[in-house]
Amino acid sequence: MRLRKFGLGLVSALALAASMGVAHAKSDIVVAMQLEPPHLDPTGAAAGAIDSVLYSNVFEGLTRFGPDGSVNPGLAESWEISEDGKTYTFKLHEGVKFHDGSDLTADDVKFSLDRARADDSQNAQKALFTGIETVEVVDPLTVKVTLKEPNGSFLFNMAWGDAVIVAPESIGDIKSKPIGTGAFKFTNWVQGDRIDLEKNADYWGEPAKLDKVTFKFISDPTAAFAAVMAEDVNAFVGFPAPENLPQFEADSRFQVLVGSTEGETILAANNKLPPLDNIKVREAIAHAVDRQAIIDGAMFGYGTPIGTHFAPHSPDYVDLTANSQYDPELAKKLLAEAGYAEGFTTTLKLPPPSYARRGGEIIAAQLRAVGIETEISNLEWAQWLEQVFKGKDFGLTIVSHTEPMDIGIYARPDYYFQYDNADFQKLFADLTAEDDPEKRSVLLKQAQEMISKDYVNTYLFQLAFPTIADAKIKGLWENQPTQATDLTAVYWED
Amino acid sequence: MLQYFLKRLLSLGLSLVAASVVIFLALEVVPGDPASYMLGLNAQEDTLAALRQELGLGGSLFERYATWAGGLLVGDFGTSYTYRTPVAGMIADRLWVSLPLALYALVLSTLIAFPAGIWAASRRGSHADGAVMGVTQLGIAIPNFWFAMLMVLVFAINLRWFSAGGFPGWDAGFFVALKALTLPAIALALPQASILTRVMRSSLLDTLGEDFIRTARAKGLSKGQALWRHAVRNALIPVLTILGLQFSFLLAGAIIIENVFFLPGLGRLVFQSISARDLIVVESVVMLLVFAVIVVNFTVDMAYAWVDPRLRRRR
Amino acid sequence: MSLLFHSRTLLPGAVLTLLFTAAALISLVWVPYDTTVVDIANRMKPPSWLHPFGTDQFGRDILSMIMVGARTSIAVALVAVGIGMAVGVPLGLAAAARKGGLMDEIIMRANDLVFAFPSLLIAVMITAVFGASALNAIIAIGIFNIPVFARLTRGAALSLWNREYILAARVAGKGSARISLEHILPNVANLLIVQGTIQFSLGILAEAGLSYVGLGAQPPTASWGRMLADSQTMISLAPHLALFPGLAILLTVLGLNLLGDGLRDSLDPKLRRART
Amino acid sequence: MSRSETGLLSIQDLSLSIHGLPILKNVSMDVAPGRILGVIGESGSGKSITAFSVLQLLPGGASCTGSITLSGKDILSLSEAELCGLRGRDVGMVFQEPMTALNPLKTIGDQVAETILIHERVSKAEAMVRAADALRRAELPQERFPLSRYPHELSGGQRQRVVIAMAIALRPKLLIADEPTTALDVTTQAQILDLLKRLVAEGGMGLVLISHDLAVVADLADDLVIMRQGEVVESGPAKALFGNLQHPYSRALLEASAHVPERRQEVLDLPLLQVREVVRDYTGHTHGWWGKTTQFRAVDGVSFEIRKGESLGLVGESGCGKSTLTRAILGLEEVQGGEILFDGLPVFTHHHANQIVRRRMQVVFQDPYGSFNPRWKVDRLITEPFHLLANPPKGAERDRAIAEALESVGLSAADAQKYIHEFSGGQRQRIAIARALIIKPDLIILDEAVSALDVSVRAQVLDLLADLAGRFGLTYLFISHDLSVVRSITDRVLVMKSGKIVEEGPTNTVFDRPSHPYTQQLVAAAPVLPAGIA
Repeated sequence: MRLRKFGLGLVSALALAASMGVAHAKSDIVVAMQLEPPHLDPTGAAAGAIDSVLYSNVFEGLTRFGPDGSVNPGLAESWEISEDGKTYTFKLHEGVKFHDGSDLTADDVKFSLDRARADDSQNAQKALFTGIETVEVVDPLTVKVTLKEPNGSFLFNMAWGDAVIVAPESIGDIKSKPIGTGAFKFTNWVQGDRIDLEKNADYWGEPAKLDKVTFKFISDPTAAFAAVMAEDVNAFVGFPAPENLPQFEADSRFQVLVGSTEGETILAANNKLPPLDNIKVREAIAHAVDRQAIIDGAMFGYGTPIGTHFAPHSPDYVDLTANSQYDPELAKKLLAEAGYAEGFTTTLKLPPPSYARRGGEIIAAQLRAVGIETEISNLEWAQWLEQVFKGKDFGLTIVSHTEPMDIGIYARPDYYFQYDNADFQKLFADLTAEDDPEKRSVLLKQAQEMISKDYVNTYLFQLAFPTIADAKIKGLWENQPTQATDLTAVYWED
Repeated sequence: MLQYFLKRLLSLGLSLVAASVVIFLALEVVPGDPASYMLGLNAQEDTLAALRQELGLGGSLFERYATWAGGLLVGDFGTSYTYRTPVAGMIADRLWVSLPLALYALVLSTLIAFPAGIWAASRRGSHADGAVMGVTQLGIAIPNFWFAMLMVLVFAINLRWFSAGGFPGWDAGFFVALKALTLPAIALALPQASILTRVMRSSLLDTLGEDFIRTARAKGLSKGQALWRHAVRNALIPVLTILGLQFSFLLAGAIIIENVFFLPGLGRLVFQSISARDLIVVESVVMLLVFAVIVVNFTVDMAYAWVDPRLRRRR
Repeated sequence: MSLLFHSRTLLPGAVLTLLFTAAALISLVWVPYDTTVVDIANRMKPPSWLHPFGTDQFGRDILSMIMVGARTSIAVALVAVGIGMAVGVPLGLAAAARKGGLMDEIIMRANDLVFAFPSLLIAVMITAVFGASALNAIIAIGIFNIPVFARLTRGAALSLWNREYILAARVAGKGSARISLEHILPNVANLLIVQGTIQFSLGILAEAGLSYVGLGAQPPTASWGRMLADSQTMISLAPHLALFPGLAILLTVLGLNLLGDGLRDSLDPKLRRART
Repeated sequence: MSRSETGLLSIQDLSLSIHGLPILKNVSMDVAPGRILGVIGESGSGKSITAFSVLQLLPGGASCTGSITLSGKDILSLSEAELCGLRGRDVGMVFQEPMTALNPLKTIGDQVAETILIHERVSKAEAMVRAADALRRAELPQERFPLSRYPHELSGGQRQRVVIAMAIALRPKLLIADEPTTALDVTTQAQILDLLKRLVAEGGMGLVLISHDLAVVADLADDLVIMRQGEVVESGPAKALFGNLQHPYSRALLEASAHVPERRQEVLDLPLLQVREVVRDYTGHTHGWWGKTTQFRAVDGVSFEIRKGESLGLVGESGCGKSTLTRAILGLEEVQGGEILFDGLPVFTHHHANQIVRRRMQVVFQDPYGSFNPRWKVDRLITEPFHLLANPPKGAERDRAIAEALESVGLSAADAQKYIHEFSGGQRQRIAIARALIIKPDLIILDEAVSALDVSVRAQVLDLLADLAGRFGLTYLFISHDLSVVRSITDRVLVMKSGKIVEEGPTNTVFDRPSHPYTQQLVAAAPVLPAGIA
């Protein structure tokens, strides 16, 4: 890249072409993303940005997600499940070493799981572990996990970034110096700018093809566009400005991968705050909002409409968009029935991403059309977490829920949108206990319908995940089954 | 002279103290507890308390100020709430972008303004003068971030002469780094250069109207000689003031421009910190910028004394 | 009217300023298209007869947006200048009336202090504390204006205090407060007007800058600065999105500056002499 | 060089207009080597512009016709470059304002040496040596005034000497002095005039001395030119000319400069104003609030009395403390020691000016331009003192008072509705007097009240004052640096020097037989018209 910059210095297409050739004969890569991790402990915070950098690159779990969202063996090369479905016995790979040189043993697994489910655990997805009764070390390479109840999604849970295996001795400064078992080692972090990884020479599995990886954090969409255009970065995962994608597609220098994500983008309503506690009002809102307009206006066409809180690419998905067809007249009628013929005013709090900021302006206009006034306030993430997620001080908000299979949040009455429905909680309990795929599928469909009919939130679209990369880069994930940028299989083709 | 120097030094000190108090109080009234931001959503009370202690958030208002200000004196800016690393280090890195940028811009604007101003003044009323005045009017009126956007569009995205932003770091080589700072510096310098040109011009015109210029002409100096030997240096005095003020504008302007070109400078740091509610960083950066402004104004006062003998003895 | 001809810049300045003030005022009662209605179907349309400036990323009419935006910019800048004058001028007068006195010292030191904070920095601090809003932008710019007017007033007042007519007024037994009002203020008024227009234009620039970085007016309030920020990623596919708001700012500020220079030339006899 | 013996400078039928506006009409004058030509005229007579046209240092848009010949060279036909070569080498010039005539940022040495370096190829060092010599000839010996001095370190008189040194550094054939002493005190004025005289005598150079003050020129000039509104009204050898002035204007001018208003008014022998041991100190802040404070005693134990109906003169050079004393008497500033009684009442009672007293005193200031608020109409201006009255006149009564005041100073009631800029300098002083009169005070303090006026106007104002004193039984404290004026209008006079009264007595006695050395110096320095004329 440096050379290329010089080439540009003396403006000459030749120098350009030549130096580009030079630039590509290499095994390092600069990957840009929008959000920078607050710290580097995937088991210690909700921030998805941590996983985006570290998942499967630096940290690995017993199981791991594949590019298609399937659950594959990770550090555990195999496992057995008892008949009652309560006991899982994991067999660990041999010769797995942490980056500090120490061996991975069953004790590390026990430590990690116990730490995650401990009372004072700061794990953001504690729910994943609450079902665990005991974790026992059978021998250095065997762990036995016993559950309170059978849990069909336990292996799935163990694939999450929040369930990666960490070394006890590294916990002290894991937030700034993460030590994992992955194909890449953490080397350096320049806060506010970049994180550097390097190839882990003695990796237990298929070694990485790249020697050096740099994650650059560029929050500003303009900057992102400029950076890619100027080839200051080789790839941008989760490119924030969809309006620019057509240009990149038109440019032979780049490849554009538009993948699906687990990100259900919803217009969340505070189900405990009048008048939003009134189902008719929520239904009215659902009908007042024109999904397609938002997808076009905010995402420039990228995104799949959804009618419930579930990923369309999942086999169990039901298309319920019909429940909330765009119908302003109906919306007005419903409002009138609910006793808000004159409409009402509520708040609309928007986090930074453009789907929220732009979507917010469009939704505000659409709601105004049916008589609902919204006071927009743009929040930074920290403020959003403080006010909306933690403080539940909001009327409406737009946010994308990127965790996979996270319909469970509707079973948590204390969750920020405060949907408190005993039936659903029961249904979800059954679902958790069930491990027969067919039955699970049925339950899942019921769950989707229930929240759709209750109009808990207005389900907008499944967030598209645009990745722009140099045309010569191969092996990038297209979809985002979980928040991850798995570079273990990435290489430059020349 | 020494006495004058010491007095200005004293007033400089007082200003700094006052500024630090203002900044501290301003950011003290911020709602919300940094510790809880740092530990995230489900943090334990005892850990919070411990962290607050570690961050010097405990104790009375005065104690907190004392710790903070005391820290500043020894270059300890505290610990970033979000990154958990010493603020001083973070600022130091950014300073290596922001400071060169401001200086670069200052140099550019001076290099443009002085010749242009003198040229226009010496040809007052001519078309040249008119042209300069017209251009500078535009230069003052154009919003520099918009100008920056246009430059990016033309020079980075279309012509691809410059990279659209970002900063490779000085270790990438002096000229590579300088090149990355060029568009931002131009965007920053344009309005300042325009203002400076006009000040230079009008100041020169005032001086040219002075009696001693007539005296010089009566000695037999040509218009040009009178201008260079007697007018220019006298005209510099008001120009210096503006230069001093401009530095603060450049630093402030950098806050925006750095965001247009996503340079990892203080300005960007401030915004990141605001978004992350990392107030101790905001606090420190603001304090640093204010410190810079005050010091620069002090230097300007010293420069007066250098230019103007009347100040050397008087006071 | 005759003073229009003292200077070449006054007329164009006045015209531009009137143009945008008019746009702002008209937008109160009428705009070509409702800017609160989005029309995704024809978004980012280039200029046409229907939409002389084209439409933005939400299909809103940019001309209308600019008219409404003019309202925001002018309101913010105007109030900010108002604050600056309302506080700064009395301070300046008071300081001059007791030159070298403790009052004077305190006021001037306070001014120096505020001057040490570039307006953007003040804005940054205020938003860091209270969050971003047009009001906070006003406050930030306003605070920055105070010392400007205080210093200007003090400087001008000081020179006036040496005039013999002030002495005469004192012989007539008038107190400094009364003198400041009767003799000083009317004679610094011109300067204040001129500086007012200059600060006004600076205010518009500052507001644009603040909204651009998101510290200014929040949606759905239209604001030129934010229009630019929003258009930034689309500049290469729909340049008109960035072109017109930018031009609006440029021309308004230009107009005000020309007006200011013109007024200075016409109102200040000393400078008028210098020009001839 | 053929005509050089006949004349050095010869101006023939010089007419000059600026942007078509005629300024000079057919002006002619000659200067011979070693002789002094005095050019006399009131403001606007075009005397200065004539001087500048010799150097061709004219404002833009000026165009000359006629001829200016300097030792044979026709100035008007010279190129700018040739003119530059001539300025400072053949012709030196001295200006009116010594305070601003020097570049504040360069040492006097450099500025004098520059004249030399511009015209001759000599080393800096040599130039400095010659500069020192020039300064010595201008009576600034290097020992006491090193070349490294900056202008701000010199007094007005000294700066004027530096300007002269620059002008004579190359021993030019012609020296033009434009009001060289107007801005200076009498004593300094005398010294500078002597200096010029000596330089002419020893250098054999010609001198054009321009002044508004007949007396100044009279002692000095060999030949005279009297100008008025851009024309020469009379010219010729000084002695002869003074003998029989032909033109009515020059007669009037002469009459006016020697004018003594006739005053008939009895002086009562009871004190109106008593000043006892008054002390006034200033404490200056050096810088900021922590700056060292410096004590300066402006008025130092001054005592005197003014009797009812008397006209008392107070003479002193700038900075002697007369203005400070005025402020103290007017109750504008409190004194640190002594007391000031007006008709037995203290002017200051516990830190506040005594309104009853203030009502009975008024003041007229020097500057006819600076002493009125430009934004007010005359009626509002002159009624400002009403502020002192418990119940000021309103409506018709007020109008009557205004009319009366205006008419008593020779203006019309109609002038009340005009703005101040519509009046000439003389008229303004009349308005200033009207403002003083309007509340019928007993004492009027005239602070350099006529100093800024042209002689003819001055004479009229003096007459007015004398007349008013008679009509209203006014008492005057007449403060001035101009002895002749003081002499013409006061009964008694005080001479003040650095805060102290050094001499006091009946005006004529003091001026005819000054006892204190300083007074003697002053009287000697004061330029007087040659005896026998006027």
